[in-house]
Amino acid sequence: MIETRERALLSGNEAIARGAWEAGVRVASAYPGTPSTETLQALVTYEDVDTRWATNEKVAVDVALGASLGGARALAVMKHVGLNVAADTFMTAAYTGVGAGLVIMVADDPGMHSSQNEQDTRLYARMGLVPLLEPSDSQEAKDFTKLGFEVSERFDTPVLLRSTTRISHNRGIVVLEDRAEVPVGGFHPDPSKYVMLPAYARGRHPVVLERLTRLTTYAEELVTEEGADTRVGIVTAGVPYQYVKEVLPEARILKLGMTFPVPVERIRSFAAGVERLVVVEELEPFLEETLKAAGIHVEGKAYFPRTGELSPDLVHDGFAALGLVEPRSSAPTPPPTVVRPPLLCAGCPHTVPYWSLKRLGAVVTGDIGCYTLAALEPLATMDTCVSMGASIGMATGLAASGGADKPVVATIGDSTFLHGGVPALMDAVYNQADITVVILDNGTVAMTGGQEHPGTGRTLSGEETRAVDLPALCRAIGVDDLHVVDPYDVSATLRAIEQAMAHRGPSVVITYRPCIEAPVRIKDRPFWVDADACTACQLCMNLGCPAILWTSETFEGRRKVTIDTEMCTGCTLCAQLCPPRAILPVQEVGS
Amino acid sequence: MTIVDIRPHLREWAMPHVLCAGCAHGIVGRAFLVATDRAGIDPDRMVVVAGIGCSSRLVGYLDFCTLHATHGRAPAFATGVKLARPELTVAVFSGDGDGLAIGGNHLIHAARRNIDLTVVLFNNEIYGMTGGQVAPTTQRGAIASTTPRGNTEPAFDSVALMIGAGASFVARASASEPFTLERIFTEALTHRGFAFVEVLSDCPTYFGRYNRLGDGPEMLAWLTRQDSRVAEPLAAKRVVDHLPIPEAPPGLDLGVLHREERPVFTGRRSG
Amino acid sequence: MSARGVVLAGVGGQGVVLASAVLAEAALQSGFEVKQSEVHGMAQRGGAVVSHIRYGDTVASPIVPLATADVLAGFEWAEALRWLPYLAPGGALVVDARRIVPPGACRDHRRWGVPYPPLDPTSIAGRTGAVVLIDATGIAGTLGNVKAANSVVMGAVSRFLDLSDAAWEKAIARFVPPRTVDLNIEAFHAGQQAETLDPADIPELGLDPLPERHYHIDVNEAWCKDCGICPSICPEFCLALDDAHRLVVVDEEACTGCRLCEVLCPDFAIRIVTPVGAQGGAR
Amino acid sequence: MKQSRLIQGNEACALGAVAAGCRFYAGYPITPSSEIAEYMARHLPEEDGVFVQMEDEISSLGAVIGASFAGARAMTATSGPGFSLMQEHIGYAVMAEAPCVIVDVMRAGPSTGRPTSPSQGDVMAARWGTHGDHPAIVLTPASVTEIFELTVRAFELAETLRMPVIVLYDEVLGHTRETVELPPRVEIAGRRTPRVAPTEFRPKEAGPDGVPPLPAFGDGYRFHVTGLTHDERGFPTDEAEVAGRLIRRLHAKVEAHRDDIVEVETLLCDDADIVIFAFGIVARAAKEAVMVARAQGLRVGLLRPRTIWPFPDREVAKITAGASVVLVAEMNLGQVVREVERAVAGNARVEGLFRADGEAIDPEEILQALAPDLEGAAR
Amino acid sequence: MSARLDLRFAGAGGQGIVMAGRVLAEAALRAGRAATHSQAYGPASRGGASRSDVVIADEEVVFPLVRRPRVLVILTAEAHRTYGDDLAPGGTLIVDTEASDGDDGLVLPIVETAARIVGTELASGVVALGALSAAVDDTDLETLEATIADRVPASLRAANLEAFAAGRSMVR
Repeated sequence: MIETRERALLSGNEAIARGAWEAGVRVASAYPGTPSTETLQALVTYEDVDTRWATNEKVAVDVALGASLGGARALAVMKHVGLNVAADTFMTAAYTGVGAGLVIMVADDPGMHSSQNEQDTRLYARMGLVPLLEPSDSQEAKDFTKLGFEVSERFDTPVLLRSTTRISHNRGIVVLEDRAEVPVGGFHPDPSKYVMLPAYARGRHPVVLERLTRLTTYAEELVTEEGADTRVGIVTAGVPYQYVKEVLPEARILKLGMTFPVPVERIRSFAAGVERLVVVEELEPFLEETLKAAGIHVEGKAYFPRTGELSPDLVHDGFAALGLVEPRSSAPTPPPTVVRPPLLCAGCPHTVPYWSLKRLGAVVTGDIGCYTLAALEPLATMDTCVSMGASIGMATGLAASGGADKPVVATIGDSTFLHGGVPALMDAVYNQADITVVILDNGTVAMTGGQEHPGTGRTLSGEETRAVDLPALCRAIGVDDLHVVDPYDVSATLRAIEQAMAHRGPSVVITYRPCIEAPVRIKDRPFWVDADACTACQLCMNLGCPAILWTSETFEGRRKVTIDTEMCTGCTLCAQLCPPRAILPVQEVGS
Repeated sequence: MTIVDIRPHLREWAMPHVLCAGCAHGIVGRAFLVATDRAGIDPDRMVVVAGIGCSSRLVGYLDFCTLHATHGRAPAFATGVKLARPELTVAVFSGDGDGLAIGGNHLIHAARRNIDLTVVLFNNEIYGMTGGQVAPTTQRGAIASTTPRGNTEPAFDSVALMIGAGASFVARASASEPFTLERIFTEALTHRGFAFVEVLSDCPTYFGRYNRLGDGPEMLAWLTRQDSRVAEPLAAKRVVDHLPIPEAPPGLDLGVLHREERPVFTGRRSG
Repeated sequence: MSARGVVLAGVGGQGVVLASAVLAEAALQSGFEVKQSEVHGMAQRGGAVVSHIRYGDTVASPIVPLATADVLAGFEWAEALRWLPYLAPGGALVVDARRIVPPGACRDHRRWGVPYPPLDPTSIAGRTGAVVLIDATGIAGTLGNVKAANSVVMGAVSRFLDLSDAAWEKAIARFVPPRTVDLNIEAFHAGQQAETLDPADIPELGLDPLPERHYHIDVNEAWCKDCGICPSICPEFCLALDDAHRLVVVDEEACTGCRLCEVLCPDFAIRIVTPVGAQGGAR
Repeated sequence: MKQSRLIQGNEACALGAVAAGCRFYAGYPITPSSEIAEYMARHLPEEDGVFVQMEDEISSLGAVIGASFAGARAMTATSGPGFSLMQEHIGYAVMAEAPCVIVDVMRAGPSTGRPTSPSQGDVMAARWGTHGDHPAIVLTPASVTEIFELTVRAFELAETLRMPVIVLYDEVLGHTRETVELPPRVEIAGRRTPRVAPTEFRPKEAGPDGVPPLPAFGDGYRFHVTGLTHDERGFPTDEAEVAGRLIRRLHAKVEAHRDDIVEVETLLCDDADIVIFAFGIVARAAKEAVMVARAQGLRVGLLRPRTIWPFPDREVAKITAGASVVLVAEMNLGQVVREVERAVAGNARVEGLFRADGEAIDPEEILQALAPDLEGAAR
Repeated sequence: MSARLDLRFAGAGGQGIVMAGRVLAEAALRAGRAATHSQAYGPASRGGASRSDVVIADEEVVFPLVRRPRVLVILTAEAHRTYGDDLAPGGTLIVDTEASDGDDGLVLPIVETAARIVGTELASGVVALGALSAAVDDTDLETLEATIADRVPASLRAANLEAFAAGRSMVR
């Protein structure tokens, strides 16, 4: 029984890492992305796994596929939109099949807690004809990971392991087991399988389809059935299963472990044993449509939202609408409270570049990272944010359109630039786009919590490595107008960006300051506000610094500010802006 | 604090003034006018003496008795005015070259005498009126029309100079902090004795252009950047890393840096 | 035992995630099934952070269903209000009297203001059982580190949960930084003992909206040299340079009368005029 | 009541200044003028005036100009090297129309030269030392008494014409003590103040005499003073027409008052065949020479300008009309002689007696210089 | 043209010759005559040879400088070398004993007498004045004495008058 084994509270991501390790994984590659990031960070703490950050998700899948062909069990990890980047390799990896087991873990983000869309990875499974496993809690996250490697090898296919935010970031109890030692099988060249020339590829497609048939049958083995109440049968998977159990503990439930291929016939027989068949699934009506296409009468999205994350309450509401439960007592309305949008951190080095752009006036294409928050008040400077690296190409297009009435500036973080921005910058130089690219180099992948990347000089395991020299890279690409500035230097940043914007043709400004959170937390001598000197102009408030707070004191009918010295990192930005010089280093108290 | 409308203190018929767009000298002049008002000075009894240079041209627009004197000699003219008519409030506007190069002698001796003057020294690190030549306050390495390869001489620290010379009120402020300027000018004008206020100002036309420091807005921010309260924390947090960050200039201490009560020279027995 | 639900709510940086990990661990140590759920990423950047913990003999949903939480722990007043619907009727509200006002709140500016709710427990009367309003931040500060306020809150939370002190202490020791274990355990016990404050003793923030005032930005175009300083400094972006690089007043309504443009105009060209009869000193 | 005293030339200068109402002195020590400063330092405070020893001669005249605009009658005194330094501010005082008196006690130059020896080498520096086209008024006393008188006169001219006036004498006169009779007080005309209200006041608008009224700083007229070329409002201008108008007026106001400004003294010139032209200490030697010559029955006269600038050219022409020889004796290598030649315009032969070794020309030398011509001068 | 008397005191700084010249000129003034006084300035007055010249005339001194003094008082050897040849033909020479070079004039212990009576060489000029007043008809004894009395500090008045008398008595 479980008492005899070690138990631990693990998040879904930690459990997946544990599962991969127990499965004897040898190579793991990932690009950080919420909510998937912690998986590799957990995995690197285990021995005997070559765990590495990739430049981007496609590279991660390339690396994992290569490792797999070399006979080592391999894992690639990414968030849902990362699979878009990796899709090229992913789609064809379905044809090549694998050497040793290859699991691609993809974390979806229903509700978009930290994402730009809420695409449903199950649709990729169907398009790629690749099996997809879907755990419903931490224990299953570990178990399904291990299962994924077995399925991969057994069916010679990559396997998608789909998590969601609520799995990845939910801690649950997991029973820990030992690592299975799986020897490296070695690379066995097989051009007809691994070289996807059209002639060879044509030969692989039927193999894939045949494999799918076998997988469909196999998927039936991965269902669990419970409950005795036959008035309704519920088909579900993943975290919605937990909500169903919460609301209807006694209901008859068919929980799928593999949601692609869908074990349609198993469901058909399940449907036969219940009065009504209901599918509870997050996001797309994936199972529902598959079942309907198979002629099975099923209800689903008519009662459960297609957008956002499900919850026990929404599931309850759906069941209530279906007449299965009493409606909830009218949901209590929250008392009015303050809106609290996220902000760039106190001392964030991204602040001034955006502050400058707002001052200078520009059409700003943004990118994916902390700095996307610059789209919100008070910086409110970003005009677009679409996908990793899109800022530069979009800027090029915007400039080419002739429709921008102000200079076009792309802003992109260091990691995002290396992830997807470099080809676009090459394009901008190649086509001599009249744009300015501001590379916000904070020396880390900050948004996801401070990971290393090829520009930081360190690997995931903390070893020193060659760092990409961004200025040299830009020069090599052909950027002639290149500025490197300290974004804590307001004037230098302002004028570098202005000068770059004034340059005709492509120009690059690299702003460099380490993130205040990583690799080390920066907490220098804080500043304070001399209330007697403060004239309440509130100019500092335009930085959006969370350490700058309002006070009840006023000056000429405006509110003065104060600084939370605990939060203040001593970056000096507000002090640089303050016209009455009311913001001073704390040492000057009383002097 | 009362809001002071400075337009009544301007010779509106002479406006607009001759200074370049974005030159911070006007900000200083405005703060000075506010200070004269706050200090309760009767404009009929206010005399502002100036030397030669951009900053000195400013006095022509101030509706006081204004004496646009010769290059560097404003402290001497002011000494004459003040000694001849002690009930007048006398101030001097001087540039860095005006006050510290050609007029250095007059400045130190006025300070030594502790005559009741307020000297405002506009430091824009360059000779603006003559077209951007190196000044005694130009930082080492800076480009000027006469230091095309960078200035090899060290710059004057006028505050240390003035304290050494005996000024009884010595302050340094920046054109980027107008409210501080108003306060310091008010204190300087009401101080009995020689009051010296160095104001870090800027010259976008020459110094800014030669040294790629931008126009008026950028140079105002650059001025702020010189403040030791900003410069030193920034220098302290400099991290060794893979990207070359331009060396930060050393910071300058700002504020009222010296104040003492000393006998005031009046040239009279009753002094 | 049916699953117990606790919702912890605060602001990014307050240690909500850490506190929820401690609670989950304490429940684990006590032999319960535990699920604890939080959201990472962008939301943590000074935004609202919430964590759900459920434990019991069996736990299905990792999310606490609405109106079922046994305890709602607010690390800050406004966040406590935000998640109040999760509290079961009769559930306990533990809340630090600390108020973290986001910059967007109480902004004088016309475009960015959402008021911060008054700290008034009577405004939620009847929606909770016990209300434990404590000065967790103050207590932690007295102990030497305000960051331990989360442990103080958890100490107060522990009064309403059936977990042993030993389990709590073990959990704290596991998650907090090693140097701060003793401090956090001390803070935890201080939280258990913390007195409920009388709201009347908590000073008002004084952040109610100020009276609206309107200003005229008087630009003397003959004097202005379009240097660009005022547009670069105006906190409200009332001024701008147009395509011809001429200064224009683009949003006089937004002017707060701070006069930065006036005092930083090198050309004496700008004057902020308060219309006669308006508050704040006409001229 | 006049009282005979034995006083030094420099002291007489100071006494004249105080008597003329000078209440501000700024200077820098330099031989052979320093006694003026010393005397002023002792006595100005007694008159509620101000003495200040400045850091150099430049600032000395700067302070004097400042004091002048503050309403004080103000002066400075110096010698050659200091006079060179003052040239900047002499020009300023001309341009800004600052009433002030500058005393130059000439010593042997150029440069540091012989500080304790006399010369008359600054006569052109007093006229043209400062740059630009400017008028000049320079007075040349020849005795201790006249130092007093012309210092007083200098103040009157400076105040009424709003310009710097230079008193030019040499080391010998400065240091010689002579028996003088000085009036206890003198009354002089002062500067004219505006009659219009401050709002109507245009600081550089002159009436027919070309001299604008001048209020003192602090008297309710807020006006601008500049050394830049300016308009009638006193404000800098780049308009050629306005600039020309200003410069011409600065000259014209002196020209308009020329006959009042220019003073010459003659001794026995009416019938003179030889007229000696000399000023300052040389005129004293010349006078003795004339007396010696006349005692021998020779028709020799002396023409002595008390005003050297504007140059008394009309007076020279008229007085020398009957002479055949004009001997110009000066303690330099020939500065005024050319002015005399210009004035005489070929109607007489102009000879020069020059000495530039730091020694005063004495009567013997003059008589020797005259010797070749004395025959013709015999009755 | 009035008759004029040119006199010169030649000596070193610190011997009181400038004062002697001024006293002499002032005394002439008191006596209703005209006088001028001039002196050597600069380095010469601070050691080396110095001079103090007086011209006395009945009505007006036209040329105020002394070229060939009719009376020459020499107090130092250095002054002797510098000014010894200036004496006008037939003039009166008064030389201090120590400075004498075998001169024809009056050789008197002027400096020694000053030091003895007043205690300082500064009074040498006063002693010389005494000698001069006795040797030259042209000077007015009473005004000279009165002028000395006015010129010197009260505390030294008696001693100076005694020195003056000693100078006179040397010549008589």
